[in-house]
Amino acid sequence: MNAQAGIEVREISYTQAIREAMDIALSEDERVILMGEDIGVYGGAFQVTGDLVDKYGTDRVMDTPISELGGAGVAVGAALTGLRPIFEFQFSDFATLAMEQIVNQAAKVRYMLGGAVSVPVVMRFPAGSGTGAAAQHSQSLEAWLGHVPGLKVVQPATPEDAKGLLLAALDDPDPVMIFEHKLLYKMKGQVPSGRYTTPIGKAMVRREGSHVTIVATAIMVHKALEAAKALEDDGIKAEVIDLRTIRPLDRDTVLESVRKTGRLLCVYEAVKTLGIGAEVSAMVAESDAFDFLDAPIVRLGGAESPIPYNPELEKAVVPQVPDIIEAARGLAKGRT
Amino acid sequence: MNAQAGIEVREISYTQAIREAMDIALSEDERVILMGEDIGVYGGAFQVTGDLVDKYGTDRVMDTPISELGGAGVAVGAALTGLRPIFEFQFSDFATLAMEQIVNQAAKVRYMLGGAVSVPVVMRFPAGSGTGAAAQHSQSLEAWLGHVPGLKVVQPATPEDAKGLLLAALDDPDPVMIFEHKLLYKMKGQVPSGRYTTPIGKAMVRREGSHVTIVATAIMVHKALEAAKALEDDGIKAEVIDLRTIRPLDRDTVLESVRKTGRLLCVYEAVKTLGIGAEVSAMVAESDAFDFLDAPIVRLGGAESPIPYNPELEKAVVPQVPDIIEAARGLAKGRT
Amino acid sequence: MPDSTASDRNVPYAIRAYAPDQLIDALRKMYLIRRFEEGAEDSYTRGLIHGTMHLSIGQEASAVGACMSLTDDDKITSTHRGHGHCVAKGADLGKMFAEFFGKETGYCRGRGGSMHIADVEKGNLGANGIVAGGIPIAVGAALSAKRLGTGAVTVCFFGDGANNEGAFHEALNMASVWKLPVVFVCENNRYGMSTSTERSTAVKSIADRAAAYSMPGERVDGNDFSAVTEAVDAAVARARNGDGPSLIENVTYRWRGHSKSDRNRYRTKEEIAQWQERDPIARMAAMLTEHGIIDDASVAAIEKNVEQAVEAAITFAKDSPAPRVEDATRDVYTPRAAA
Amino acid sequence: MPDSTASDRNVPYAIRAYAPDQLIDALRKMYLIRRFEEGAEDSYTRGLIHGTMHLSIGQEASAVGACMSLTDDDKITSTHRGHGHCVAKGADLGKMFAEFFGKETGYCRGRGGSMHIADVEKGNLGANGIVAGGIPIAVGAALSAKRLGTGAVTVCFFGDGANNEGAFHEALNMASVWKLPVVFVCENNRYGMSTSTERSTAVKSIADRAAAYSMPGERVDGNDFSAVTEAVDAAVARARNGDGPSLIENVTYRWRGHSKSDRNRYRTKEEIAQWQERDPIARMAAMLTEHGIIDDASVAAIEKNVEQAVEAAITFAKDSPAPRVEDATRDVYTPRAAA
Ligand SMILES: Cc1ncc(C[n+]2csc(CCOP(=O)(O)OP(=O)(O)O)c2C)c(N)n1
Ligand SMILES: Cc1ncc(C[n+]2csc(CCOP(=O)(O)OP(=O)(O)O)c2C)c(N)n1
Ligand SMILES: [Mg+2]
Ligand SMILES: [Mg+2]
Repeated sequence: MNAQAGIEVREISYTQAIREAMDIALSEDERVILMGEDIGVYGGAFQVTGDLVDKYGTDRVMDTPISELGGAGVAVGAALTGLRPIFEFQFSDFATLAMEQIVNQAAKVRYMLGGAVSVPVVMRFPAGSGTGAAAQHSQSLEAWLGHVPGLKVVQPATPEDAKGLLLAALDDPDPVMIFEHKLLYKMKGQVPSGRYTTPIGKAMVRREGSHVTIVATAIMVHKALEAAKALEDDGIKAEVIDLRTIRPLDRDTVLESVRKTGRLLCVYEAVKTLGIGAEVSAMVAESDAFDFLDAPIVRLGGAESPIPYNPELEKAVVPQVPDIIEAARGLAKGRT
Repeated sequence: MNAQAGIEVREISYTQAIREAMDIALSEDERVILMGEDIGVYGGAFQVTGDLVDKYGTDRVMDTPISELGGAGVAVGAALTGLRPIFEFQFSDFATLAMEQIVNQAAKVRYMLGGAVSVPVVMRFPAGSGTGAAAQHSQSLEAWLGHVPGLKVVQPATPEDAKGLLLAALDDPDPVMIFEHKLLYKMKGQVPSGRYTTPIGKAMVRREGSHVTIVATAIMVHKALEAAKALEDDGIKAEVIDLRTIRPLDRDTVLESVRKTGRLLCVYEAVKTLGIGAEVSAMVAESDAFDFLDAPIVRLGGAESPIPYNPELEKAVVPQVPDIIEAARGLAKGRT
Repeated sequence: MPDSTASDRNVPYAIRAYAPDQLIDALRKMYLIRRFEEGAEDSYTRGLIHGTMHLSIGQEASAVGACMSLTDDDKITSTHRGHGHCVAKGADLGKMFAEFFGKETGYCRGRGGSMHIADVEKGNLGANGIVAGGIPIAVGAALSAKRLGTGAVTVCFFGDGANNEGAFHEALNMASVWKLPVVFVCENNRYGMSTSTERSTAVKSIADRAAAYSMPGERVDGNDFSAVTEAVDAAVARARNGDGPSLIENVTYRWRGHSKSDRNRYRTKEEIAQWQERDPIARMAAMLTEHGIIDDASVAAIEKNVEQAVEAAITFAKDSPAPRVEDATRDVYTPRAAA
Repeated sequence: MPDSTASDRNVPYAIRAYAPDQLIDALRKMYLIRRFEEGAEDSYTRGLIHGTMHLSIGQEASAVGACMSLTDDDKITSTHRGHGHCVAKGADLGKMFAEFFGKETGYCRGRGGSMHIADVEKGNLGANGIVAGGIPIAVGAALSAKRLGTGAVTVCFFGDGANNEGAFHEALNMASVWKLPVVFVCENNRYGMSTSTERSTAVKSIADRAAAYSMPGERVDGNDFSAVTEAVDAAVARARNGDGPSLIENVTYRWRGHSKSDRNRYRTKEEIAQWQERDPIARMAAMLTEHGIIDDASVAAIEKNVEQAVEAAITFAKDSPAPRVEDATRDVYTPRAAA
């Protein structure tokens, strides 16, 4: 964190933290606009924009028609020509409609034009399961964007990072994609007032430990921390790393930890196959930290199925605290 | 391969093999239709459908308007209600426009409806770089679909498999996505006449070896085979596995090989980060084959950049034969 | 099928076109939808339902009217606000509630919930969680009907908000180019979530967009059962006759919020009250009474019967077993006989 | 800017609206486009150009006419068939050829090639490899102009095929709802690749689709420079005046195949020949001659000058250095001053 003097730290929610970041950006920079479906008087499907429209008006907090491809494209075109749009997808699942503009245009225009332009657009994606919204409103698709050069992709796990990464994204000249887990929106945490930025591309060790490294993203960071606490009763000291950015990956933080613990567990909600844990695992397995590995690299990811509606089934298809405890125990066997 | 009696084996191109598969399907099953942009009188952007429209008419070989989302959705709706559409994307890059229908609908409808329906749709995606078509016409996006439960995803590397996998896809009750590398279209190979299927979900050992396992996909299979030949001069025996299907992965074939060689090199053209090699690596690193690994798992994937237009640059951003040789040599050091 | 002998100008189309028992059944279905959704709302409040739901109370004439001339072989595609369409197409209320409650006996075995209810046997290809997601699928179903010569027609429901999605444009264009048997029914309830058509849609009447696809477009009072039926029946006949698609815009209103999280800040209480005065069910009941098809006592009997049906459905759903957690990943792929 | 004293009905709009040197420059640009593309074609045949290319020969009046009233602050978005737009907006031919040849001196430093040529300084935001990909981007540029109060107008070029993409629909709708300063110029050359508008587009005139977005729509002879200019100038003035978007359909024809892989099996030689008789350049030259703006000798001089310019551009491009392979992954992200 890179904060100003005279700050005050308060407990506010993840939602409030994001809104505060947008409020600061809107007040400081006339070029910043918000775009998205029902972000005005409705306040956003998850009440993230809240009352900002009352303060900044409908010219700067723009409700778009239900047109994700066109809307994202308008944001890209606006970013190319002087504005700094923050585009909200109502659910990250609807990014499926806008991949063209995100991937073929926003991510590539700078490169295709030999560096003649930048595309300073920020997109926000409420992601993940746990709200009973079933298969088309619960996906975790960040790995898709993590596969795309030209984009930066972050997954803030705390209110502090949600604010700091959004302000960092706005400072960034390139397109930044922010995945916000819906179950975090109501989570509270300590957040400094005023402007500060959380660096894009830096993971954070949320808990130190020496027996096993747990690399987690988004809501899984909290589940991993809970698991780590429980593991302590078994004498297992888990180090928990909050990846925070999935593109570009913070290799150093992960590798340093693995060199120390010799055991790696990756925990993420997205479908296990080709989710971010695959990349973290492969990155470690091809690094010099490989020689420090004392056990196979374990991944806990989402099940190979769409997200079901029934709440018990819904819980069953994503990693839960007991799963993490069990996996970490298995890994740390003989280590303590 | 699971072929009929009375077959004849001829040398035909990858393109001809695909066309032959479609011809067989169209002639055997009235429910089969082809859909896509310019697949009729034009014969397809890569001349894959060729003259099929002359034989089957425009009702069964349907030119669609330039409407990828709608077109894919029509194919999904048709598959749900009795037809067996084969939908051609003109370039796999345009799948970015249709992810909604592929991912939210085709992949999930069966699950969301508790098993009440199946979606027997086949989609074909000409993929990859090497044609000087620059960043928006050269992507390798198969990993995205490999991340999506409900889909099956194949990447045939030979004319024989191109035909066999397409016929298998048509026999399959679920949506099958076929990625065809553009540079393979003109490649010739031995192909049996008549109907046969190549199993979805089975990799193939293209060359046996004991020092290092090279797992490759699509055009990289041929580069890996070329590299393997060259490596033999150094006394390095490389085993080359053609993955063929990326969802579901054939774990057994890969693990068996790694248990034997103790060294793994993954070669793929897609962007390295979160490409299929990440999954193969992670799958091995979490398996019991981990204990057999004598060296880090190396991945050679595409550069972290869009595909450039300039032909020298274009070659530089995807793995080439010398890169594979070098990587395999590094891996096999001390092994021979 | 219009009865030509009774084609008195003063007699509404529906009265002329349908037999009394059909009309009474339609009224009953409208009540069923209303009570079903009230029951769902109540169950939600009691915590029996997980997730969210989108109620169509106030829009019953559109759902029931549009399905009047359809057979079980005809298809519909529906939306997130799809309970009405589902009931109109003949669904079983018990299976619907069971789905809401996430039970194994539900239409989707508890995997889909409110946003994915389908009833394939009755020709309902499903609600859809993606706005406009069902529109290309409907066109695909119409393509199947045409190629396979089944004679079936597809009615594609969607909202005013959906008409600004690219999928709407692409699908209507293809349906017209290929002359497919599909009827596009836009339920214009004035808002896509909080955004009014004035603020989202650059055309006064959505039906006017039909001209961009050279298909007939008609805007009707979507709370007038007879008007809906008249327009949709003609479009269905046209489709069945091989003359291609049509677009019908049913102007209607949802009485409830968009979903359970709506604070109703984008519209006034007065506006809601005005529309409640145009209650499609009361109007239908009045029309049938006026034309001597039914009397007040029978209306009361229907209401009572419907209430019992809803109660029985809720009981069935409550008593049904939940899916087994071990089966969470079943039905991702279709099982196949061993090769 | 129309000169009202000369508003004789028999004098074409362009002659009334523009000074002789502007008209002569326009004619020169049309020749430049033609010779540029012939030069590109020739270079392709000689193996100097990698990949594919899409030639706009036959469509020069549309490109040049549509840019007549634009300044360097105004923006355009272009398409895969974008060389003409690029030249019309004032690009340097040497940098264009250098891009074709994949050189470091090219507009995209050899990274983009024909399908991505842009000239940001002159307001050309770029060709686009994705059909209709530029349409929402143009609307975004118009949004910037409106919010930032720059007074700039964006002209958005696209083909007839693009008008069936969802992006077209979504973008035009938003442009109209928000009254943005953008002019949509559809270059209807009758085919999207091999598919004729009759087989792909469910409306006779694409301009008629403007009604679906409550914006003016006009179909003009796209090979008539003056007709194009008259329609687009009015639309640009309207946009600049804050009155919102318009859709202009320039009916034209591409003489060459869709791209280098086209076997021309979907249209007849006769059709091509007929259109070649309506050569927009010959018609422009004739118009200027007829109105005494230019004589045959000057036309010949322009042609000669253009040929020399194209040759010089090719030479510049050939002699330019290739990018360094080590730089292949540069410019993916924007460099930033160390924190
Ligand atoms: C592609 C997509 N975008 C946004 C949403 C979120 N959403 C669900 S319903 C809805 C409003 C739809 O409005 P309309 O089509 O008019 O239907 P109504 O709800 O009024 O029946 C929105 C924005 C969605 N489900 N899918
Ligand atoms: C989204 C997308 N779909 C398909 C293509 C392949 N493609 C390139 S140009 C073209 C035809 C475009 O037709 P039109 O818009 O009429 O432009 P024209 O080529 O006639 O100038 C097609 C199908 C593409 N580049 N992008
Ligand atoms: Mg609505
Ligand atoms: Mg065209």
